[in-house]
Amino acid sequence: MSEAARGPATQAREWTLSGALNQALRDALTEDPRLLVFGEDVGRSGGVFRVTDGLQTEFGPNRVFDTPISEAAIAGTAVGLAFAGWRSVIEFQFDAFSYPALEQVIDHVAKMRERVRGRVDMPITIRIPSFGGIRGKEHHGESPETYYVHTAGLKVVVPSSALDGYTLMRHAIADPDPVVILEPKVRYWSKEAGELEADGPGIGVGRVVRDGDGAAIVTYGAMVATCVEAADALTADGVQARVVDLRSLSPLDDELLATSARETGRVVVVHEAPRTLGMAAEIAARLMELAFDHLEAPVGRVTGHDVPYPSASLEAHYRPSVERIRTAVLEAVNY
Amino acid sequence: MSEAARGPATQAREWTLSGALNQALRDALTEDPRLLVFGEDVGRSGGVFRVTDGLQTEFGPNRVFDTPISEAAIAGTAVGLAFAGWRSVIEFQFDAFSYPALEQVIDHVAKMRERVRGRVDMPITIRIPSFGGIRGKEHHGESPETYYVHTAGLKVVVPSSALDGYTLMRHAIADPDPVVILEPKVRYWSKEAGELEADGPGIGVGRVVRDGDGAAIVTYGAMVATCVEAADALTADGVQARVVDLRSLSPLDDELLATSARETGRVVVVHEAPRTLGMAAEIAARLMELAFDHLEAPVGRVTGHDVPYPSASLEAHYRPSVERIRTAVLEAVNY
Amino acid sequence: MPASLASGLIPYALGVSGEGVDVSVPAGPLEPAHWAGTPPLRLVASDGTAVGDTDVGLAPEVLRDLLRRMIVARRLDRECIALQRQGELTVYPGFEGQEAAQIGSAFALGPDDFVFPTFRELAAALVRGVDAVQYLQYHRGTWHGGPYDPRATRFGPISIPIATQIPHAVGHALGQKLDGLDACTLVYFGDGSTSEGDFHEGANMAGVFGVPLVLFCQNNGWAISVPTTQQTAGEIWRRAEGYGFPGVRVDGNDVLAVYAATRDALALARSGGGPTLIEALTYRVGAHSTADDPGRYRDAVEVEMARASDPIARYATWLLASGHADHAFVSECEGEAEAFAMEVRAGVVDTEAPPVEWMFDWTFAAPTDAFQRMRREALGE
Amino acid sequence: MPASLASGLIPYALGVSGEGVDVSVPAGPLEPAHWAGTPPLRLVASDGTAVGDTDVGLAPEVLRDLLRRMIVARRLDRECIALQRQGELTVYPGFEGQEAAQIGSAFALGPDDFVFPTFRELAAALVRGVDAVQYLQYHRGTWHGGPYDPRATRFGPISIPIATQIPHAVGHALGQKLDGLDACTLVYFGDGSTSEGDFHEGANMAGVFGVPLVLFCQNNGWAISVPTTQQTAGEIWRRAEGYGFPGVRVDGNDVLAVYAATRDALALARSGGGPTLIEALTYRVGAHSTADDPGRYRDAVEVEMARASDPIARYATWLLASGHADHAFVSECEGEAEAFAMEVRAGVVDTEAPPVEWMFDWTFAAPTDAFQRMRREALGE
Ligand SMILES: Cc1ncc(C[n+]2csc(CCOP(=O)(O)OP(=O)(O)O)c2C)c(N)n1
Ligand SMILES: Cc1ncc(C[n+]2csc(CCOP(=O)(O)OP(=O)(O)O)c2C)c(N)n1
Ligand SMILES: [Mg+2]
Ligand SMILES: [Mg+2]
Repeated sequence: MSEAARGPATQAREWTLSGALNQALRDALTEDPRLLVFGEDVGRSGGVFRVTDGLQTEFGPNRVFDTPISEAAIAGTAVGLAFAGWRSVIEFQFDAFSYPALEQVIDHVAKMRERVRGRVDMPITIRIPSFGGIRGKEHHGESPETYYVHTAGLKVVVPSSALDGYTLMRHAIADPDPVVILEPKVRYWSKEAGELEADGPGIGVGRVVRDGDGAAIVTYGAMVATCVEAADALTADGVQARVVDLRSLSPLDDELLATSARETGRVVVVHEAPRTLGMAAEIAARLMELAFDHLEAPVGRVTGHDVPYPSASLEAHYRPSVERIRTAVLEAVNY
Repeated sequence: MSEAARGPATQAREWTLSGALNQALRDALTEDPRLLVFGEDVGRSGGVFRVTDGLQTEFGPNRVFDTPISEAAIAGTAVGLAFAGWRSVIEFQFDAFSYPALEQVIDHVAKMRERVRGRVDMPITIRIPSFGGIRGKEHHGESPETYYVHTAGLKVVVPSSALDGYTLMRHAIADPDPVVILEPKVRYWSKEAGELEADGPGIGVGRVVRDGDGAAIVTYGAMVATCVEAADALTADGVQARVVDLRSLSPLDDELLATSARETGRVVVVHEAPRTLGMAAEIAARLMELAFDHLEAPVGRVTGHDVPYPSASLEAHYRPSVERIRTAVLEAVNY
Repeated sequence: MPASLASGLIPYALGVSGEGVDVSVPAGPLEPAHWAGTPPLRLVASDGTAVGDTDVGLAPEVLRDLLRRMIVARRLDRECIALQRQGELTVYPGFEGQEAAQIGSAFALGPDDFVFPTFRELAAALVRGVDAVQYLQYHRGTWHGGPYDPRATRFGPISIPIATQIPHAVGHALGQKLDGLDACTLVYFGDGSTSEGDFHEGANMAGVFGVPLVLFCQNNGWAISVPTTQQTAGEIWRRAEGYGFPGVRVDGNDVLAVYAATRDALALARSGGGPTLIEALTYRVGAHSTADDPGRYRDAVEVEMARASDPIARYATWLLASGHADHAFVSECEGEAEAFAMEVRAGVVDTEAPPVEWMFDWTFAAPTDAFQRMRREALGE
Repeated sequence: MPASLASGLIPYALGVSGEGVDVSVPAGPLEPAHWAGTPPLRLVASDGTAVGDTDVGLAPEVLRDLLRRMIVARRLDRECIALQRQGELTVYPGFEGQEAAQIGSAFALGPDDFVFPTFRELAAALVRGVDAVQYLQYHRGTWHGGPYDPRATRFGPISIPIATQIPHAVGHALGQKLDGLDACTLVYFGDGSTSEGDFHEGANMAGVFGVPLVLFCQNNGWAISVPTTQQTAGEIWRRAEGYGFPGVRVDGNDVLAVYAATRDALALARSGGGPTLIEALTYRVGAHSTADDPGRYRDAVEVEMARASDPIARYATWLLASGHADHAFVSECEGEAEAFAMEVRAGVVDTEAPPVEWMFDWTFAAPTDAFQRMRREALGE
């Protein structure tokens, strides 16, 4: 029995991120008979991370099915299905395995609606288990967000917790436009108790997960928990740091960013992706535009390095650590 | 007779960008017998933009050759050739037609040397006629630089003029690492008189193409000429604007950026790529890090919009214009 | 392509021209024998004589209509080239020589069937009822993809990145199958397109899902400057076998053969028999596009031969000989073609640039507040 | 895959197990007849009896060496799974059942030939002389790709993104051809890999350039949870025809047949005959990797049948019957395998994490000043 089948969606209970995403797919498949779920190993086996567990049995092999190992064709098929009036959730098995589909995603998923002047919507949700920290093989720990966020015509979201995973997945599927959802694989088994909400905060809306006015740490995905830890540690330094979970990378929540900068004057952005043209660059540039006169220190960037994501033995030195975050916040505070 | 064949490389004469790049390839092919040039239509026809004109005749079809329409395999073949000790210059015919090769470029061209701990270098030059302004068909006017600059393991250069095209191409080919060279197609036929220099300023070094201390306009490629025009126009507003031609997008010339910010206090970055996570984001973030206390105004961004690159009839409204640049500089100056 | 690497291959598309290769150029038309490999299905020879069962089940007025459409399409194609020369269109990719391949195949489609084209299927678009002026707004630089309604015309937007429309067609056909419709999808692509990964992934997936799809390849001998013999060492129709569905090679300049092959493939698809790959051997008589100069890479003799195997002349000869049409009908068609070309020209020339706001109006069905802010700022509102 | 979409296909890899499909499970070993389509080349049957000309030109000591290598490889594979369970390796992809396919093919290579592997070719790596401990540092998470020297071992780095190593092999073979070398390239990939665009683009380009390449597909019935019948509706070896070069289907659990087929393909390549595609029918007896639970998607009976068709038992039976080896030799091999496994274990367990600086040391051959600054900053220097 699949984890999610244990209780109705609305009942408060403990959810893993994987289970909550599974429940989101199940609820969406139930509500919309024209929704399909497909990709590599999502059908019979239920997905490498069990996110599609039990769905093929429940909704049948016409609604939830495996494909050949053909990422470009998976994305392209979703585009064609949209022309035929079907809504799709597709999976790329790991971050780097979304790259073979980049041409289809950039050229078509993102641009088709504009090309046909809105005659055909592209209600396609692209699921990508992403980011590092699982002691993975090469190409299993990458942070692909820049490729997607820079591509006009896409929306990009990243849940950091189980309950929010449910909410963001429901929004992504309901959205008439293509939405890339980057699922932090290192958090798949992290638990959170509470009620699943399909109409919680939507795409484009960030949230404050820890309040504070000494500095703002802006982040997303798996790094949210790490940043909360860093914020906790910073109390020992006398700094009350706010932690902002962006949730949505495209579009960004400019109001929340601006407010945080204005109220704290010191902002540090944290992500695993390489620094150059990572999300922190965009956020720093925006904060200059939105809150230049309020910034008391340069926007700090605690990020992966500008080298290929390393093997398991070195990944702890690549991903931002509590210590690196703490140091950066203190630098900003003491600037 | 090909244009370049008209005179020896070192003799001062007038060069188009296309001709200078052609001469760079010719000189490199002459100097290094293990250099190959291949791609779609680069052989017999000499390239859509004549950049490889005459090379197959001169160096034979084993050194300069056409491939099937298989961008991923073109990039992958270059990787394999590197294992066999060959150096390659490959062409993707237009910006967007580099996307089908992104998996090979991100996963292998950029990472292979690190993977094999330096036992095999990847001396691969990736030529991509890029950017808009030619009233092109869809997918013929894109600015792909973010995809490459964000990818650790690549170097990325953009010439803005014929002579510098020669220099940068020679550096790119001579480099033992993979270098992406984005050729501004709208400037292919722009002329410049002077001597071709193989060992002019290298990768990582920018240059000031117009001096001034009222503001710094930072740009690259086709936009350099537009920015110089804007700087000229700004004299009427009493502003002496410096124009920085980055030349190298990865790595960036941090010293030049920092100096320009320190000396002018007001920086505007100009590019055709969509704004979000375009080069201006990275430059703004860096300038905060490098020269926070010298910035008198937020770093301005004059860029393409966050929508798909439009058709010919609208591209003038998409690409930064002299007027938009002028306005942004004045905003920075009057901040 | 390195001669030394191409050992065993005829170095040019049709084995006709070619440096370093001593080919005695046969006089007369381009014949199937000039293509390497398997002879294609052919009903009418280059000289217009029947060489197979020409009774493909079409009534005389429909047979006439085929000719009419070919004549009209060619005239429009030539007008487009003129329009480009006059600066009224941006780069234009002509289809002269490929009228039979496009019209014969599109003609076999039912009203509910759906087409995914490349950038060279104006003739097929006309058969589907796409408005020519709207279609040409793409080439005028007014709107990417062409502003016609793909849902209403059942003709997808113009697709530029080679072979990427093939997976779209697979998805569409899968949708038709899931809906239990009696409708099929047909996707056009060229010889060069068969070298792309997207061709392969799409074709293979179509086979696995058994979708109602016709993969229609116009092998026109060239992909810009690269001849088919340097695009692949195999025969394109034979790829089908590796995907587990039928492949057919047809003379693409024989409109009846093209029609028959497409009709059969559609019938198979409709009956649940899955995809078919059709390779239609035709010839790109003109340049790749108005920006291209084929003099740099191919011998004019090839083109002369292709002209001598012209699909329109061939079919007209057969039609006249068969008694289904007379010379007056041909003149009538030419008159209609002329009038149509002028009408389209007027429409094209009249087309104005869209308002700037349109750059932002269709990116998203549900634009976010952030997007709307960006839009306002960009428009200086 | 939707049953309704898979019409005409046997729903499981071998047509053996499968929900909703009434298959009477044949007792006994997995036989070629269980695979859909063309029977493979086979010299030794599952029970070890000769069914073809087993004289493949190998001396008795070499024939014995084949068995020895298979026994050693299997033992090491099992040790690796144990090492993973004990936390000494990260996820490990076993190759049990595929020893003949890997060792038979690698054995046919000459010293100057070059191999591009996937992530499952440890047995082939051992044949090429790759140091097992160095190889396993990849799976220990010490270094991506494996820290062995690909130039010295003539064995490329472990490649993860499916099928991407195929174009590398094409390029390498092209380099060999341009250098006029008497050497070939062999590239390994799985059944699932044949669905990727990179397989197709690489294979087609190999055909066009006529390079000395062997495309060696280990069709082990499964790509993680997807059986080969849902990966393609065709037969993999038949793809070759569409690329204009030979395709061969061989029993991948018959080491002599694999050796002979690979040897012939290499000879063809060496003589300028271009590429060959070999499809070796084998079976992934274990899980996709230590992270996978095949109980979720395949019937245990299939695995039992595959075990009854085991490549090592089969070859040992034949070798003993042929008189080229005796039971003592087999015991000797088992002893050697045990000792080797222990030695490798010790080496693996001893491997330490590399110093942090190494993260920056090989990204560029010519690191720029900017890169060096970044490095110093990152290392807190
Ligand atoms: C992915 C991609 N690569 C390259 C191009 C440039 N290009 C445009 S048309 C063309 C040749 C296409 O040949 P073919 O498929 O035979 O069609 P034809 O032009 O003959 O109709 C090429 C290479 C492109 N449009 N897309
Ligand atoms: C581009 C890409 N997509 C997906 C994956 C995830 N993946 C790893 S192994 C595998 C199955 C490979 O099947 P096959 O080629 O048959 O090789 P086998 O595992 O059977 O040896 C998949 C889908 C990947 N590594 N690369
Ligand atoms: Mg063609
Ligand atoms: Mg397999």
